[in-house]
Amino acid sequence: MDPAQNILLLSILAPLAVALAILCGLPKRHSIIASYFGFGAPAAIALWCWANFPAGIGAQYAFLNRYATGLEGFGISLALGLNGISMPLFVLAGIVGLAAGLYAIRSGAERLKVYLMLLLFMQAGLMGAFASVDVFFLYFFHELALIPTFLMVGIWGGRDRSYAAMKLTIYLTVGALLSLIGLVAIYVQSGIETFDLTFLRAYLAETPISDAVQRNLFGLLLFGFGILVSLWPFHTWAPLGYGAAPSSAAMLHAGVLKKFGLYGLIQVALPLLPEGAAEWRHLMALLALGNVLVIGLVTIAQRDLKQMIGYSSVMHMGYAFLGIACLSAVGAGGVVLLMVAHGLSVALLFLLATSIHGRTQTFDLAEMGGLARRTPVLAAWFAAAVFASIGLPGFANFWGELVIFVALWEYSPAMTVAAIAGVVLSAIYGLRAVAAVFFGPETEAMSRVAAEKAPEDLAWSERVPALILLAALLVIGFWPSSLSAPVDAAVNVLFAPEPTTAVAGVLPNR
Amino acid sequence: MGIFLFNLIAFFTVACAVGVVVNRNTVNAALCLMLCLMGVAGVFVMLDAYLLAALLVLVYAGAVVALFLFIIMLLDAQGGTRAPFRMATAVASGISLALMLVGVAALLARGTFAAEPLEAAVGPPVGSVLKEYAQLLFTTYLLPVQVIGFLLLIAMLGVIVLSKRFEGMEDIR
Amino acid sequence: MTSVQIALIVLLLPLASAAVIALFLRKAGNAAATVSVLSCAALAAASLVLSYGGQRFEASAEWLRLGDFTLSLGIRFDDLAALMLTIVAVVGLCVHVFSLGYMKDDAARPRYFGGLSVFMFSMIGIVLADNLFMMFIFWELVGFSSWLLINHYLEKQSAADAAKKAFIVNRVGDFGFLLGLVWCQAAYGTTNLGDLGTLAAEGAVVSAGIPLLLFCGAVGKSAQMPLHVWLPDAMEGPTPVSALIHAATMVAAGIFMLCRIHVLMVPDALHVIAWVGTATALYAALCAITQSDIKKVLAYSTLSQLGYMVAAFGLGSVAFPEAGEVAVATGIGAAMFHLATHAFFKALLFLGSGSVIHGCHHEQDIFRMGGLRRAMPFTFATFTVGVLAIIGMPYVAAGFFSKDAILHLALEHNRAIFAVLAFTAVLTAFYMVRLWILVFLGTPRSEAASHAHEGGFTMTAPLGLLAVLSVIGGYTAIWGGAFDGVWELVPHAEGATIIVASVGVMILGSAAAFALYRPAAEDALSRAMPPVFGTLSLLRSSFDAGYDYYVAKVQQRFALLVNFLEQIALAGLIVRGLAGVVGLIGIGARALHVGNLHAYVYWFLIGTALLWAWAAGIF
Amino acid sequence: MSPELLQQAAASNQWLAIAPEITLALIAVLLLVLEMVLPKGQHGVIPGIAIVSQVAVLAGLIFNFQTGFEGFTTFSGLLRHSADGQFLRIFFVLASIFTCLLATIALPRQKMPQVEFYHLVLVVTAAMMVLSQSNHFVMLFVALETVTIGLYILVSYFRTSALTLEAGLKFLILGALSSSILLFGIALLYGAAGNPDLPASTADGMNFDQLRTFLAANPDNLLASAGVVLVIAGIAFKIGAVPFQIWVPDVYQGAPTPATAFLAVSSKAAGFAVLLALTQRAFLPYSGLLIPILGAMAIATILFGNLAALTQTNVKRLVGLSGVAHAGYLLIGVIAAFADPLAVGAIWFYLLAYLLASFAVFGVMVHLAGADDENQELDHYADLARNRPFLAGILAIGLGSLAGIPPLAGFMGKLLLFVSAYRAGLYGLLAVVLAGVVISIYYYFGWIRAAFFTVWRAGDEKGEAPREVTRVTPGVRAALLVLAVGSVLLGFYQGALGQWILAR
Amino acid sequence: MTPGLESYIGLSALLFAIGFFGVLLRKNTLVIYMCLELMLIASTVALVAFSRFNGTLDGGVFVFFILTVAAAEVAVGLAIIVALFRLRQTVEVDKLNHLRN
Repeated sequence: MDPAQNILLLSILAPLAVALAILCGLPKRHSIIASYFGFGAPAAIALWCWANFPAGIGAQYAFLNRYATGLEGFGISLALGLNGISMPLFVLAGIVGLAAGLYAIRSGAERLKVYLMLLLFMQAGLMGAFASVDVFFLYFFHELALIPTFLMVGIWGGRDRSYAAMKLTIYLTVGALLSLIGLVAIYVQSGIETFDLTFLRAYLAETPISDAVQRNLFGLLLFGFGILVSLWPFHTWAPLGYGAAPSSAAMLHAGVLKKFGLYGLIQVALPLLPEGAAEWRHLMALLALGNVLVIGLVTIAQRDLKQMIGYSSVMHMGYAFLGIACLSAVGAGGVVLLMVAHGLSVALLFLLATSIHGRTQTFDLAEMGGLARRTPVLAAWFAAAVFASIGLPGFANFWGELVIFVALWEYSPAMTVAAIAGVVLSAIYGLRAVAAVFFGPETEAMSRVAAEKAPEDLAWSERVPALILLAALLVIGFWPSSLSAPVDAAVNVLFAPEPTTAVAGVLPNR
Repeated sequence: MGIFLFNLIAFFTVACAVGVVVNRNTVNAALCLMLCLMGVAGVFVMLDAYLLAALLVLVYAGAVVALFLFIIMLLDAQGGTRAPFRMATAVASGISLALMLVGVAALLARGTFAAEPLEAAVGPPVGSVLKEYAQLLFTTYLLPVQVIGFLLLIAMLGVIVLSKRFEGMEDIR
Repeated sequence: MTSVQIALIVLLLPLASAAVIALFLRKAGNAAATVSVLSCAALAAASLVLSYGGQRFEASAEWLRLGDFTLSLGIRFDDLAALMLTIVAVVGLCVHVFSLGYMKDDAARPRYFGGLSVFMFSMIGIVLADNLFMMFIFWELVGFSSWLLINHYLEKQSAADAAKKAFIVNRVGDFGFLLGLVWCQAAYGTTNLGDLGTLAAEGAVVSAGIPLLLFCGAVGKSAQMPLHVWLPDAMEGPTPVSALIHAATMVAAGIFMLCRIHVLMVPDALHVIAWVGTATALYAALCAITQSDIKKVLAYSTLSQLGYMVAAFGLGSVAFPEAGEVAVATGIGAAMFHLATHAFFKALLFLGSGSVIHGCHHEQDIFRMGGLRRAMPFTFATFTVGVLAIIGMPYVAAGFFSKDAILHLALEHNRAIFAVLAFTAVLTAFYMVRLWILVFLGTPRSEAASHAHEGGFTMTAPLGLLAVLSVIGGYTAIWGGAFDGVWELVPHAEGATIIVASVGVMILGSAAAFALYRPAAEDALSRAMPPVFGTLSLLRSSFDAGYDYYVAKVQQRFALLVNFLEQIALAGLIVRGLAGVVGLIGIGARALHVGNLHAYVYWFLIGTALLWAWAAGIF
Repeated sequence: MSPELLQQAAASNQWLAIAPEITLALIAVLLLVLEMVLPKGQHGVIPGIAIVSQVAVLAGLIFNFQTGFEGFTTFSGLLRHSADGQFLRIFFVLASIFTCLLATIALPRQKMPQVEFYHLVLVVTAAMMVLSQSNHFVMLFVALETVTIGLYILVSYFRTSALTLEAGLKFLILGALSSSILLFGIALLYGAAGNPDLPASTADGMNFDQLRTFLAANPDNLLASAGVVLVIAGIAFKIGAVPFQIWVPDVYQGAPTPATAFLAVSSKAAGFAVLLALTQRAFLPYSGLLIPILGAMAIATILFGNLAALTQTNVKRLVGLSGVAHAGYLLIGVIAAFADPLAVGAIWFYLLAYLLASFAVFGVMVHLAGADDENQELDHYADLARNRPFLAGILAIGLGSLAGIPPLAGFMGKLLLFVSAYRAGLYGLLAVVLAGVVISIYYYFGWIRAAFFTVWRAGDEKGEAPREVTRVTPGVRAALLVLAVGSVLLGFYQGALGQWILAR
Repeated sequence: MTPGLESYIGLSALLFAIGFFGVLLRKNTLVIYMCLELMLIASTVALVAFSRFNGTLDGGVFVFFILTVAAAEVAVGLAIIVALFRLRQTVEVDKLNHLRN
């Protein structure tokens, strides 16, 4: 077969194979070498797909290939492909995975082999989740990526790890199950009994599910996916979990895996259940404002750096939900951009937060201060990450937020006002954190720690992964259309104002 | 006549069954069980199932109840001094039983039983002859018979495993 | 090279400089300074070429498209942009050069010069932007570079706080800007300045909301009331930064932006703008009187002058309805004129103060200076030129002409505003002369002042250049014909009223200052009129106190309350409570396994009974 | 008895149709013979022979999946052969093999006769095969009793332990009670169906097909209804559905670990096979009566099982109670089967996944159980991941599959059940399942937590020697690997099995 | 005049109920076991009665099997009880509650 056709499968199998090899007892030295491959290959493939993504295919899938797994009669097959919405996230998964992997390899964690193995499983799941065209495998790979998170939080986690891991698990299970039932419901209600998105879209465009049913199904999916994305008020797992998670796990989960819920809403729920979405959008938008405003305030009140980053990530998810609630091509496109951007920036923040912790031995903002003098590069990069996350132009996040605001005004000016007010909140907590950690005179506690072990500036093992993320943020920040062009092509088809004619664009015969 | 006899046997049987339940002495309870089985055998006779009646007496009264008595003697566990059951338990089970009897009553009141008397329904009684049983057992029900064979085998093995003193093995104190 | 290419070079050169410094020259202070200064010089040269020799053009490229939303980046190079670009480039170059001397001993020079380059890039981006989205992008970026540079002395808590405050307050303003921007996009389908002009000409513009929201951005960036509080604090940054960013260029971006969007203006909005500017002008002037820090005095004077510009814009950009017909946008002319002159003389004043501070070994208290006339004659001379310019010495200095234009506008359109602005001019003269007296006259009042010395050539040369510009800048003809598109909008006072008035107020204010202040180590006003001084101090601190109260007592407490609800009520009571209830039920269910056979038989009995009853139709 | 009669009898009984059962029974007998023939020192090979010969049977079953008897009844209608039956045969043999493997670990620690255990397992397995294919209540009862009595013995096999015997006694009495209830139900059904006055009355009221004809003609015969519910009550005991589940934890806890596993997997599967045969064939016309009962049972079973397991710390009780919950999920499949043919396949798949996962978990449990089979607390699993990473990994996969987490087989089973439940319109029940699964995550995860989390970060090494854990023999290691790999593989690649499930 | 079918079924049900009652009430395991036998017998009464009234022999044959099974069950059950008695020296249900919670 044409290697290009199997390239997506390869991106899943590469980390998986390395993980299995480690599981089967590869020696540590070789494990590390293999891990470079395991994390590098998906990233390379992702970038290749980005570079070679065909223009002008609308919402159709490129690199599409189907593999039989024994349940074709049931409408399940391993169909892999990328469309304009999944490609950016696939790239995100590759990049953040590479950064998290490189960071992990050099992190010197206890039981490094197991740690890497779990991360590689996670990476395989992530690549698979975003490359899957089949809804079943979409879900399946998501869970594959989720399981290692639980273990990693539980085993390598920080404070409260046991409770955090349990809470994370329960919450995410609830979310996953709700969405699973929603997906099953779509499968059954569609009438063609397939999980393959292309067929579902084509078929449902002709014969949509009845409005009443759509309402119920979208509700299920909204709350199911919503819990996965920490929709207010179902978010309390997130800060706790991220606070406890080891950095690479937090990077991959907060950065990439969490986007799965949003991705599901955009890729599956909205195009298939437009009426249901129209029914629920108000509630969704209101809850999303809860994310933005309530959690924004909560973030301001945090004293712990990692908690703060965790809460800020919850807050920014509110923008994504608002973008989805717009139900427009602009909004959805903005959400995709924001997802990618936020994924990169939050991963960078978690990475650097861990680096800070390594130098201050604490996450307590009150005990830190004046670190910039000792570690200027860390200070600069952390500031850059914070500015990225609060939406400074030049970083990718800005585009996502801006586009969402533009789209949101069409939906509700009042909500736009509230949403933009959140921008001020994020500036407050972001700058406070930067100032508290790095600027001003050195605190006593900090001096004590520094006396024991003088903090050194970022090592290359930290710089390289951080640089990967930072570079990606800047590239997209300066040249957004590199990413937005495919997104635009896809959302224009999927979210055209006249759904029936537009979605027909994915029909195979066109 | 038939009804009278039936009533008599039925009363005797039920009384003995109650005896099993309420008798403080285990030996007496076992004996009550035996008498009860006799009564059931009588019922079988009234239903023209002579073979089964004989089997019942042989297997149950002869073997099972005897086994019970042996064990009772062996264990020498007379619940003599204490009440055989608590009053609270009795009350609770009485209530439950009432519930169940309501169900029975409903069934009896509304169930559809054979409307016609016995003689009219079936002329010659079936099942009084051994040969008919044998024929069924060796044709239609041959497989269950084989399975029963294995059942008895494992029951035997089970009793051995649970009771026998094995050489060189740790055993029950 | 085409004009577009030159414009691109102008825009991207500082970015390249910043990138080079960030990537390669983080530890090489001299090299970084050289790169930055050279790039700025090249930029200034290119800007001048562009402004004087190049065409006026518009060009844009699509940068992001999603659905029916398109965002372009483009250049709109008209006379307004050319004027602003020239100012930015010239003042920027002066400051860069001045910095070479001023920051000579600073260890963090690469960061400083990198920051300057970032600033130049962002500022030029604003100047060249052809649509509001692009302007917003660079708007945010100047905010960032301002944060970076205020934060330069990053071990000072006050600097860190000031930088944070500056950025956050600006964000509050940008909240309005962004909202207006989004609204504008939704309402008109474009934010391109040219297209908006066409639409406005067709009469499509009616809303007062959009311009006022956009004005919020200007309020933040140009530090108008009530968002002015960040600017005085921003003086924590190095003095050249204060000169460039917080006096001459960035803070004036708000005025520039207003001029850019004047087509969207409606009378109601302009009223508001005019009054906001006027109020700021008066308030800041009152505040300036009690300051003892040389830079803070200048900062408040900047605020006050910015207020003038805003007021000018508000007064004359479109005709008021009673005027009958659409007038020429005289407000733009007046505002931009004052912007230009102010940029020069305020940069001069700040650099002068920088020279003073540098000379006095970083002493900033004017009551601990004195007598610098002798120690620093060149600085004294140039500073004096600056003072004359700001108080509006007729025909000698640039400020006179531009201020006259504004007062003229005010007199024409709104007498109340005129009165306030005139009174402000009195105050301006008062506090500037006070400053001048205290710093330069008399004898040194401190060890530092007595050892004051003039800076090197890199510091004096920019002062000289700016002094010259401060003198001649007021004559629009000097500028050549390049900016006539702007200058022809400048209103000219006819008759003697305005000249008399302005000379009058100048003399009044200066005389009062001369009367009251002698070079002394103590504030004469506080001694002579304690209630007045107290009131003014209170007036100055009331805003900060109010905001501090809001931040510490309202916002922070509210945040803590919400956090409390989040942690205790949601995560605790509801989530853990629910889990606890389920757990209790679980313990109960587990406890049903009592181990007694009879209890188990009951289950069977009840189950059988229930099933039987169901079958018998009892339910 | 005339020769013709015997010939006739021989002709009507196609013994070939039950060749696997006969083979198993013969192997069982062979084991006893070997015990007598072989010298004492060589008794060690007997378990091996049991296992290997069963593997041969398994292979034979798989390669002769199409028997030619499918859809036919044999033995005068006592048995009915079907693809489902064939699947169940494979299932039971598989379970039996793994039970024997567990026994090879657990039994030598006890000074008890061993061969009888394997014999019993084999006979009971054969009886289960017969049971799952019976088409007649006599056959059903006899096979069921064989199974039950065999299980009584297996449960109380470690007679030196009072707890084991107490479990045996409880199982015995409650089992006998449920047998009586079942029997009474059969009697009522027989009586109702044979009543000559009723339409479609039948001479053979205990034959499922005949009974169905009768029930269809008499849609609300009260006697028959009572019989139906009593039979269901009897089966509910087998599968451990509320309110007949109460024995489960006590018996599971006391029974020897291999017996517990056998009980948890085979016995439950047999119960479901019977339940499906009854509800889908004999009692189909009474679905109106049954669906509410089964629905209520399913709800109560799921909630009770999960809630009671929530705070449980004894792993055997935990497995038992979680097994109750699984029975609840499967009951939903049984209900869905009334409306959606896929549900039956879903149940089979679920059971298979449950088998793999359960034996994986029991395989770990049996190694950790200690000499007296009493190390059953979650605390005994502390540090497992450090001391025995292999066992910990197997445990994690098993528990994950039981919890229904992708990519493991348990998830696929749940998905199929969900789909068919949704197709059948059982929305309310799905909500209950959801609640149940969420609760179950807590305790499954708690177990994993016990095995994994306390390790590696424990600041103070207590210095105590690793708890004594039985060595994992290569054969068992391979078997556990098979279970784990199977659990993973079936999660996303079902291959021929998937096609069979969909096509059946 | 002979008794009708419902009389036999009533008797059977009564015996069944009494047996059940006994299982519930008695503390002595042996007696409980007897009561279980009583329940089995109750079912055979019903079977025989139905067999007679329906005119088919299957019920009778079934009883045949039931009796055999019951005998086997008794043997195993008593073996368990005896083994337990040897360990615990009691056959009282109330004292056999070590497996709980």
